[in-house]
Amino acid sequence: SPKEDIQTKKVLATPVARAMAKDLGIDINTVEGTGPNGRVMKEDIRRAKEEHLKPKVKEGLENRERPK
Amino acid sequence: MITEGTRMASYDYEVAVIGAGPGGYETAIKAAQLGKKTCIVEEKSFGGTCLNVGCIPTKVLIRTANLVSEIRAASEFAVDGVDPAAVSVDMKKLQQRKNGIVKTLTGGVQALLRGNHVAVEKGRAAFVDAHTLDLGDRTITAENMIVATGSKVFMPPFIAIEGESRVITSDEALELDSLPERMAVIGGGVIGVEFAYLFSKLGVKVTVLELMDQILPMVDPEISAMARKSLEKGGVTFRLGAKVKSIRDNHVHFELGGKEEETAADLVLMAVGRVPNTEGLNAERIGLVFDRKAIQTNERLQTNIPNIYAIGDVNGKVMLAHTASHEGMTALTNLCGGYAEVDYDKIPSCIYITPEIASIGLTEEKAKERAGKIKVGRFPLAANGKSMIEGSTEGMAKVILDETTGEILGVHLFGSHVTEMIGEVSAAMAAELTAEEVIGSIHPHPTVNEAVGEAFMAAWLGRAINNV
Amino acid sequence: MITEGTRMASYDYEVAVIGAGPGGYETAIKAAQLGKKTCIVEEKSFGGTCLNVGCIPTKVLIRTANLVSEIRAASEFAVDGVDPAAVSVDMKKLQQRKNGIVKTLTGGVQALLRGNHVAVEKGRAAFVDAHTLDLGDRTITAENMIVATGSKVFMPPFIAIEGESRVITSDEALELDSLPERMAVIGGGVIGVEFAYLFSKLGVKVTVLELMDQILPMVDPEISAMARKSLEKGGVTFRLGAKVKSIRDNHVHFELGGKEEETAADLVLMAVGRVPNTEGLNAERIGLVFDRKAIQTNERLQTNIPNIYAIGDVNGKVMLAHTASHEGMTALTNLCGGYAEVDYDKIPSCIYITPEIASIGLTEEKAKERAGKIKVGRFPLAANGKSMIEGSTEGMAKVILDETTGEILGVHLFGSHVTEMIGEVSAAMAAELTAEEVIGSIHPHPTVNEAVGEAFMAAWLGRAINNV
Ligand SMILES: Cc1cc2nc3c(=O)[nH]c(=O)nc-3n(C[C@H](O)[C@H](O)[C@H](O)COP(=O)(O)OP(=O)(O)OC[C@H]3O[C@@H](n4cnc5c(N)ncnc54)[C@H](O)[C@@H]3O)c2cc1C
Ligand SMILES: Cc1cc2nc3c(=O)[nH]c(=O)nc-3n(C[C@H](O)[C@H](O)[C@H](O)COP(=O)(O)OP(=O)(O)OC[C@H]3O[C@@H](n4cnc5c(N)ncnc54)[C@H](O)[C@@H]3O)c2cc1C
Repeated sequence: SPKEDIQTKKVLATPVARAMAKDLGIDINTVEGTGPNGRVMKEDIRRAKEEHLKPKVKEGLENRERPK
Repeated sequence: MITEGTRMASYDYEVAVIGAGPGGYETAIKAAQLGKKTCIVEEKSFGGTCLNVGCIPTKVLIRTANLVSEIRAASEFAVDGVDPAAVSVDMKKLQQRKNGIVKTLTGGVQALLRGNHVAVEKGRAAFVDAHTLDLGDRTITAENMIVATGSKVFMPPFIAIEGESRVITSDEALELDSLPERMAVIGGGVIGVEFAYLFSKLGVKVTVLELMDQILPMVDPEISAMARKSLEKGGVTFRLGAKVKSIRDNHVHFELGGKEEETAADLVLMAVGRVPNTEGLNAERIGLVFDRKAIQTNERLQTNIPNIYAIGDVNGKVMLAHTASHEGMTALTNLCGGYAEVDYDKIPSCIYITPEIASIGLTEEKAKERAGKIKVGRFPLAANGKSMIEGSTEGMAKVILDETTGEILGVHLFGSHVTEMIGEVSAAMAAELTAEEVIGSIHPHPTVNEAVGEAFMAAWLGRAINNV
Repeated sequence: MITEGTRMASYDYEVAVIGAGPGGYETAIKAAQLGKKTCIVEEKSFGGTCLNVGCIPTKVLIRTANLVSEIRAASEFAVDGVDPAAVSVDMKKLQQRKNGIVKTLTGGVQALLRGNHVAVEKGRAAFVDAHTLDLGDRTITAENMIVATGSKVFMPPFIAIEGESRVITSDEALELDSLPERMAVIGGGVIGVEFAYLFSKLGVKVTVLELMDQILPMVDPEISAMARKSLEKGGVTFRLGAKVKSIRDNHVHFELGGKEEETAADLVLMAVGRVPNTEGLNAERIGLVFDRKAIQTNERLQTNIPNIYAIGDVNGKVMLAHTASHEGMTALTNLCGGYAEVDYDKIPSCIYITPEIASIGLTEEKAKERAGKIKVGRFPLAANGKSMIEGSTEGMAKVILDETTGEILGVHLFGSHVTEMIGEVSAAMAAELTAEEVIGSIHPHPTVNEAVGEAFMAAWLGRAINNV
């Protein structure tokens, strides 16, 4: 699954996402990216943080793929 | 079950775009490039406000105004043989130049539509239902609709116009082939300020009346104050906090600080704003939800009727040509089954006075509200070699960052060429680069653009290199 | 064991920078900002080649040449009252303007050094050993050395200068306070071409003699050919493939296609290149390894002697002011225990003719060699609204991408303002953005910068929006 790929490869992420993940203490490797080529974006970190706080809510992440 | 194929076949088009302004025509072209059977409906001129009575014609006139200033300053640059007092503008010829460029560009739009196999449906569109448009003599149907009907000048009903006054809008201001002596501009937004700059450079005595205590509200107040001072030096009078009551017999009457005042003007330019244009569109009747005069959409540009999108000025969000096109691309992504949103904090905004203003993201105050802790850096153009060379050391680059992550929250530029430079910041913000990446990249020498790099250093590292 | 403290204490400085050109002075300031006890040694003028006889003075003269062109074209923009034939340049006054700006900037450099607590050591430095410099009347010691001694004009020994000929270099060309009738420029690189442009605009009949069959070798040939044609239209004569043999009695003698030819010239500008300057530095004697005339370094800017770095023109890599500064920052990172390399494919390069040229990364041919499969996109400025408004529709944006990943391999721009626009591409390349991100970001309207976005679309998606 894409999730496993993400965890084994060096994660693609924007610099802002990386800086935020570091600041919030989130392991960026566990965050699913919705940017181009699966890049982890700021919004993904923000959502991961919310999910972290409210672990049950996970609304339709997989539909957030960006088309070509 | 209805298959995609059969559903499709029942409509004339997969995508119908209503309005051929920069939002509509670019979106229609893109839709066709993406393989959608597309039509565009336009009742008047191709290119919409932007090409006919907006971005393009204003900048043609401003181009000449800038040249006049440059010529008048020639001796500062060791150029002889120019008599500054003799320099003047042939307004009729300028109108010809403007009309020529507009004609070339609007002709170009039609050629582009044809070249991309977009069906052009001339006429005024009115909704019959969510899939059907009445064009007067015929109807057309489409699976998806993109409303891009733009905006029109707002004429405030609370300002009484009486007696013998000549009151015009930007539309007429662009057509002037002779100049008044004194002009009043009501409204200190982008359009008002650009015209104030233009006409003052052409020799008109201009007074700008603005209700708020600041001109150019989308720009960081520090920069807009600099711009105001610069325009004042150029001869424009600003009356801030002025509440215009009436225009009567070539005088504008207003209230300022509790007192009644007036200013004489042979010509009054009404530039208090624009309103979304849905005239005759029948949009309410098919149930489209409005937000005041604007067709309401979500960040995906979808209206409350799922197959109808609204982009550009008509949705009332950010009234800029490139916003309209960008919203169109976003709408298409969503319409094609993808997911995209517009981030309205990442839209550059340019003001074509001299020096130019280019701005993106939040003002310092808004950034503080939003992010809590911020870092701010400034670099004055007086410390920039290229600005010195150009004789344009007024202005600065101001950068606002998130203190923790270095995320770029806002950049505000005032100087030569800055409208051509803000693309760097726009790309950096779109790709979520931080200050580190911008600082690590190379700004060539000698450029005004170096000031952007320096302002990022000033913000992020606390110190620029070329400024103590 | 020697602790950091004691080792430190045995030197006068932690960092000694030799040469106060743009490489040296910016690096010294940054070193001091990083908390290093820093000195800078300069034997002549602060600001080096760049401020005194390079980037800055050339662009001051070009600023005036551009203004002259603009003024002469005034009637195209509906400006009356200018007699194109009467317009001329007061060369003495222009020299004064140039000298004034140079003085302000070089004074500024000294103030910046002081303000950042960099110790200024006037004098010519010669290495005694890896930690010691002889300054003539005294010696100083430093833990780390950064050599930034720049370059000087190359006078080719194979060109014989005989009889009554006036042969000058760029140094003297910048001092001219009267103009020759006919000028020959030997060398069609950036410096030669900028001077050819400058003097032809000032009314001199200029002939450029270039050995290769292309001018401006760092620029994509498609763009440099456009630039050549544009200069030819402006009156410059190019003789490509010309092997200059001698300069004799106001004639330049050269061989072209097997034939001997000559061209008359009252003044000959020698612009065949520059060589690294290590005169009197005693660099060989302490064992520094050279690559021809350049001090050899690795990508971290370290010489073969680990505490000595060499940045800027003296290492012979890319002779540009911003390269020198960027190499300085890189050297400092390494010197402070970090790791940094310069990626020489991501350095923008600007040429200040009109229209301007700005270029970064690989030419199409080199990109094909390097990446195998590439995608190329072009957008002509004739299709760009702002260029039309400015009356500058010559030129284009050319984008070269990796076909598989969309990595940006090269971007070459020819048009108005492009030197201020290449910063976007520079930041994008430094941050390893792909075409997708550049296309997804917003370029404001109306700008020449929009053409960059369009060229990216043309390359990556196969089609631009505003060009069929
Ligand atoms: C003086 C001035 C200067 C400006 N300068 C700039 C600038 O420098 N930069 C910038 O970004 N923006 C500028 N703008 C704003 C810019 O022009 C608008 O944001 C832009 O034109 C909006 O594009 P649009 O496609 O939404 O609508 P519009 O350009 O307004 O186009 C709408 C089109 O829809 C057509 N239409 C409307 N209703 C119907 C219907 N029912 N059926 C068929 N056709 C219909 C209209 O005829 C029109 O052609 C300026 C505006 C003005 C007035
Ligand atoms: C005509 C011309 C136009 C140019 N235009 C541009 C342009 O537009 N953009 C651009 O990027 N580049 C341009 N360049 C190139 C640019 O000037 C150089 O790349 C840049 O100056 C190199 O900087 P540097 O710090 O390596 O050396 P330099 O600027 O050459 O400075 C070296 C300094 O070291 C001093 N020095 C040398 N030896 C010693 C010693 N032993 N002891 C003490 N001091 C010493 C010298 O006096 C000098 O001040 C131009 C060059 C020329 C000639």
